[in-house]
Amino acid sequence: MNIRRRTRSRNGPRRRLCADAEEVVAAAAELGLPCAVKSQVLRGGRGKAGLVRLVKSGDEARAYGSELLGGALGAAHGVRKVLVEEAVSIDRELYLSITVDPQAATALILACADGGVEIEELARTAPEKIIRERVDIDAGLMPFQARNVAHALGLEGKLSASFVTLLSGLWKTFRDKDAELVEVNPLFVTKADEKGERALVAGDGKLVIDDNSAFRQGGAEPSREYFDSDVAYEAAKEGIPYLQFDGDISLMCAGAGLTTVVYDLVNYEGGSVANYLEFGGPNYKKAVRAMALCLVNDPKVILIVTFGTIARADVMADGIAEAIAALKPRCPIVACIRGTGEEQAVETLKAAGLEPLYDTEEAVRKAVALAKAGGRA
Amino acid sequence: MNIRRRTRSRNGPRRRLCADAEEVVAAAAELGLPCAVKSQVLRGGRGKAGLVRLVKSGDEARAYGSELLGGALGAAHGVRKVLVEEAVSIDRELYLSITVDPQAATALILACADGGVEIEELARTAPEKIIRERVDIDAGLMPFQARNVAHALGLEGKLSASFVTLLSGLWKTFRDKDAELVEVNPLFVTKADEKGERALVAGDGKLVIDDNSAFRQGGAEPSREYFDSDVAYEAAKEGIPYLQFDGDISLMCAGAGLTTVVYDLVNYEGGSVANYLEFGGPNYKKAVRAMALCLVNDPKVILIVTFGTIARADVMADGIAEAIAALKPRCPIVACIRGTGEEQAVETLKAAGLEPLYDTEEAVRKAVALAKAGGRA
Amino acid sequence: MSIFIDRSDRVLVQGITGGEGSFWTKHMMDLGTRVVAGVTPGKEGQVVEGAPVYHSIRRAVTENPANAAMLFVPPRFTKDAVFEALDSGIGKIVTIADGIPLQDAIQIRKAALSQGARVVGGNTSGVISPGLAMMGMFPYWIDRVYKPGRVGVMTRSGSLTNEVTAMIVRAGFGVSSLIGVGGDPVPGTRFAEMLPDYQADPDTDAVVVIGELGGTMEEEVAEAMLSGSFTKPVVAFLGGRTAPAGKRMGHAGAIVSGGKGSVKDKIEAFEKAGALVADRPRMVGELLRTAFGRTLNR
Amino acid sequence: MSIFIDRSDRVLVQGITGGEGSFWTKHMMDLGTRVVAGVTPGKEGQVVEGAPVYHSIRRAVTENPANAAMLFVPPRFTKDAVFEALDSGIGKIVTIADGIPLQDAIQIRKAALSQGARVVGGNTSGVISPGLAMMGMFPYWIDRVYKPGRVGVMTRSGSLTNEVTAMIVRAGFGVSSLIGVGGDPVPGTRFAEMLPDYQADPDTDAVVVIGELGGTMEEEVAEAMLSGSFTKPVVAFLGGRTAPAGKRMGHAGAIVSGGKGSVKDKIEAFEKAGALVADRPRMVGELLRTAFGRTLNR
Repeated sequence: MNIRRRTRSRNGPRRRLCADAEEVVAAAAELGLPCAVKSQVLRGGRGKAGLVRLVKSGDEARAYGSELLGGALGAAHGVRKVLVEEAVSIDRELYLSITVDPQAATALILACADGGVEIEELARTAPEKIIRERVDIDAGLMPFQARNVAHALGLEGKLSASFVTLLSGLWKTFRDKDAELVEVNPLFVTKADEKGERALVAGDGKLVIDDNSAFRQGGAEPSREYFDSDVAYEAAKEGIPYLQFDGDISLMCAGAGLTTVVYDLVNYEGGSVANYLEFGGPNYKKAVRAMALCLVNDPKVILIVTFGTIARADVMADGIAEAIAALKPRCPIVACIRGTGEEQAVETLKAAGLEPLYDTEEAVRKAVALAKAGGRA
Repeated sequence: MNIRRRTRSRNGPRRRLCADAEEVVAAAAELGLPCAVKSQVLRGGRGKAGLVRLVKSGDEARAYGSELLGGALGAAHGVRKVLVEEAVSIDRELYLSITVDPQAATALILACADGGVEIEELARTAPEKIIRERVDIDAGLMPFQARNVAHALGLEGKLSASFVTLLSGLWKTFRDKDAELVEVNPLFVTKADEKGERALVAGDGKLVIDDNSAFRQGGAEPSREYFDSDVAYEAAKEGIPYLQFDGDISLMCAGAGLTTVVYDLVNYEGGSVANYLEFGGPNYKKAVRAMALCLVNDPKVILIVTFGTIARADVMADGIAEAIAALKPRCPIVACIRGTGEEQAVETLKAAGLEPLYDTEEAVRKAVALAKAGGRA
Repeated sequence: MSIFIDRSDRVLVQGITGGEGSFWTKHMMDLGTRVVAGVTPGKEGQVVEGAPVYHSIRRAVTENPANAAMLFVPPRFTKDAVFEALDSGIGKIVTIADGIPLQDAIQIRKAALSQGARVVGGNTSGVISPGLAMMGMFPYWIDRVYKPGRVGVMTRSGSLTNEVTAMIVRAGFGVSSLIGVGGDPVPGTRFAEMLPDYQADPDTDAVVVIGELGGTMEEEVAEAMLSGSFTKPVVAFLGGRTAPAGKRMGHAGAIVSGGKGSVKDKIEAFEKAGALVADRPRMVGELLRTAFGRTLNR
Repeated sequence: MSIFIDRSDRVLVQGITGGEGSFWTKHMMDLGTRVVAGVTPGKEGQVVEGAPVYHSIRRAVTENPANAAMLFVPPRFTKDAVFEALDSGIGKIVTIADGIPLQDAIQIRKAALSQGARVVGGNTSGVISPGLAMMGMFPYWIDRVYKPGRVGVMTRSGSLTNEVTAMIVRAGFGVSSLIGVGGDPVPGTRFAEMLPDYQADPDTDAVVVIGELGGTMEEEVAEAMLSGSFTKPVVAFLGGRTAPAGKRMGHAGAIVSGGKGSVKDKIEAFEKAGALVADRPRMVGELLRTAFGRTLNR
């Protein structure tokens, strides 16, 4: 599970959360015009999708608010609330994040004087522009390191001091929340005000919390809004890794690496995947639930591939037989179950009416052929 | 400043703070008899001084409470409150503290299965009994280290788990409070109760906070009760290192090492010190205040020795001249002021009626001779 | 010779009294591993598969010197267990734990690096030198999949490794030493850090790298080849070539982040360094034949 | 040759724009020290005593490579300043700050040890090799107190050091190199860690140790003498012999704690190791005469 939360930063502009167009109009009046209207959806690239806009009048606020809250645009992207923010007069946009350097075994600050762009894109197009500062996870962020980043970003004087405060706060969040990523992008530098002062304003933020830390972070139940579909949400609640696609073949495999490779092989063979699903690991007895999550997609074929050690083949086969009996899937099932107890597994699968295979690539080819034939054996 | 606070531990017995004998009787009745009555004074060795006692009846509680709160015993030791604690049935007493290992640059846990004794004494009499566990200050105390100490103390099962919790809490205090020392001594292991359970009970605790951390610990003003005398308290409030003795010669020196050596030399020469006082460091312009703190002791001689670099000799001499003019001390002053600007200093001291010396040992001998002569030059 | 573990290593098992710990301890012993003691706090005095159990490593090693530790310890206690092993000077540590908090993993790797120790895992099946010794969770049906031979294997996966090694064996080869570095974003040991051992091992003629999208471990192997510090033939098999961008598919470590870790980049790096890259598991065996020119000892 | 600092060292001054920083920078330069740049965040572009000022060490060293850093930085910022110097690979650091938090001092020493760097201080006047170079706060009236010569000095004190070195000079000797390790309970560098340098220094014939109650630094010198790793004559002078038990007299580090650090113990250790122990400052000069048998070059 990969929870991304939009942060509210102390450095952020004044803002109001609104649920309908009239609230948007009222907020715009309160915060002053022009102001920014931002859809609250968990996806990147909101600007490009037309989900963020600067509105300049009350009428415009009402019109755009209606489009997003109740209108077609909002409905298409699942917008339920929008944030109205005071517009800031922007001089520059910066990028800033804290993540992990696995090789050096440190935390890593990434920053760039060209903000607003995705860091992935930046790493491809202009890697030399990325400022990197390693931080020892035990000793923590030192003020001099924050100053070094500020200087590299061209921030001086009071802006440098503000940046040190901001980055120190991000560091505390990174450690306290067991984050994988803390990101502020864009980080705005405002134009000088009447007193000649500039300020840093967090334009948007992202916090990715390490799922593995749930036991000490009081890991909340995942919320529906973080998922693309009901079935993905259901799978997450059960701890079953699941991704939904719009193809024909439901994967029901064990082992993260093997499932990924089966996904590749289906694509190589010209097939298409309805869903990625792992029922290995601690979930390997959950075959009934796993198959139910596949059937939601009404696949043409279910493709089962395992080669397990701890996830025993015979136990998996028992589960699959049980699932077939309980769910009576109409589509064909291709099964290739190997590993501990595989002799017994073969007997079980045969008894359940399947023709067990022993070779992954053969199983994939068969599944693709079946899917192309419309899911009839 | 060396603040020692008595801790209230979650592992402590039930307790009530009382200000008069009747409150002691009521608390004893509530907590059950026998119970312990402990004077709240900031000193070690309370047991030996008769300031802690187990009382077995209401009458005994009233009698002992009266002795401490209002009576002669309490008055002699400045007792203003007593703590009444439920008596615990004790099987063993342990020693436990966290301090610093300067050489290894780590924190250091010290523990001993023979508690109740001072660690200094233990280090002399039975160093092999002291359990030591170094803790990296950045990575922090690991549970396995706490378990290692528990095992070495002979604590098993639930007691070991309780000990890990206790020590983890002490570690957090050590770090969060910038402590020089966190100590629980004695740490009681109770006898098994009716269910066969034993518990750890903190008998007494000590927390020494690093003065240098005051800027981030919100360093409170020192409280009068931590000091032996009003003058020591006054000196501490001004940040002037000061110790009061009952001899004849007031030291008014600059430099911690040099002042200590002058103290030694006075003793070698058969003299006695009225007070140790450093007005070097950042206080070197405070000669008037320093001399006033000396005069409180009505010394037979004031002995001034400095050999300063930053603490300039000429500035010191100016201060002393000013102090003499302001305070008009009746006792003789022996001055040996060297270092930066010493030529000018000599002139100033002569103008103030002093005979400046250049040799520390000569100055000490002169001061001792003057003191023996009754403080008349 | 073998990589990481052989019959001379004296292994402690942390978490030996648990179901997983005792089950796999027996397997390890049956496969030749010298397990000298077990550690579970609070269980001192028990005996598991003949191995005495102690409260702590410090007490265990007093009576049973050890140089390796195998952890069957839940993820949340893994950092403590690794640090306990390091504290007693144990230099070879394997942890199978799946779900070690990311920031704990950083601290584990940092501590191991600073002490010159090697921590393998978490989220791995462990390490095995077939026919000699094993630390981890490799079962008895070893012949078809972990037949002894002269091909070294390094992998981020579990089940996929069974799939690929089965193909190595089907192609007529066998495995010298296999190191499962695990599927986490911050593994204790990285592929490239094992290369000097494989380079020096007279019993390894070639190395198969089973990688996947995410991270830069595969690129680091390619760098070692380019720099000339690793000179044996390398066959690479990479999962996630068709994985959708921005989704975490598979292991926690299998995600493109910060613009790094696409399979495309990894293939380019490997090919530039002269490694053979397999598209499918079966191709690994075929490429090994190519690499050896069918001439070397299998 | 000199210990720690000579004219070839390239010194940065952190906190150079402050009153103390600029005042002593001039003294250091006048006494031969090569100050290449200064650092004060926010003050880049200024020039102090001819030295260019930068926002950060990283920016300073880009244009002015340096191997030593002199800190005139308040105690609360000292840890950050030391770590900044270490981060740029600076291996010789002196901090005069009086009042560094104890737990910061532990982190400073730990970081320095792990990087093989040397941090001298805090709570010291610094280091000086009279006639060559100086890092710290030693003034011009040097002739009477810091006359060049062949006696090494290590000290925990400031004013007391002036007192003792004046006696060394009065006895006809001079100072080769003086290291003020400082009066804190956790100094960055301990006496014994400087001994190999004094042992190797052809310009040092004997070492005077100016110690006091508290800690075990003096005992560690005695241990080095007993082990044979330090063989030059040692004269020790110790303050606090008559200090009352349980009171903190003098420096923060000058307290008996955990049963360690009494002057009595230190004298015993020194005498056992063959050092000469002075009761009074004047005796230091006399004992040096004894140690040299009046024969060596003064």
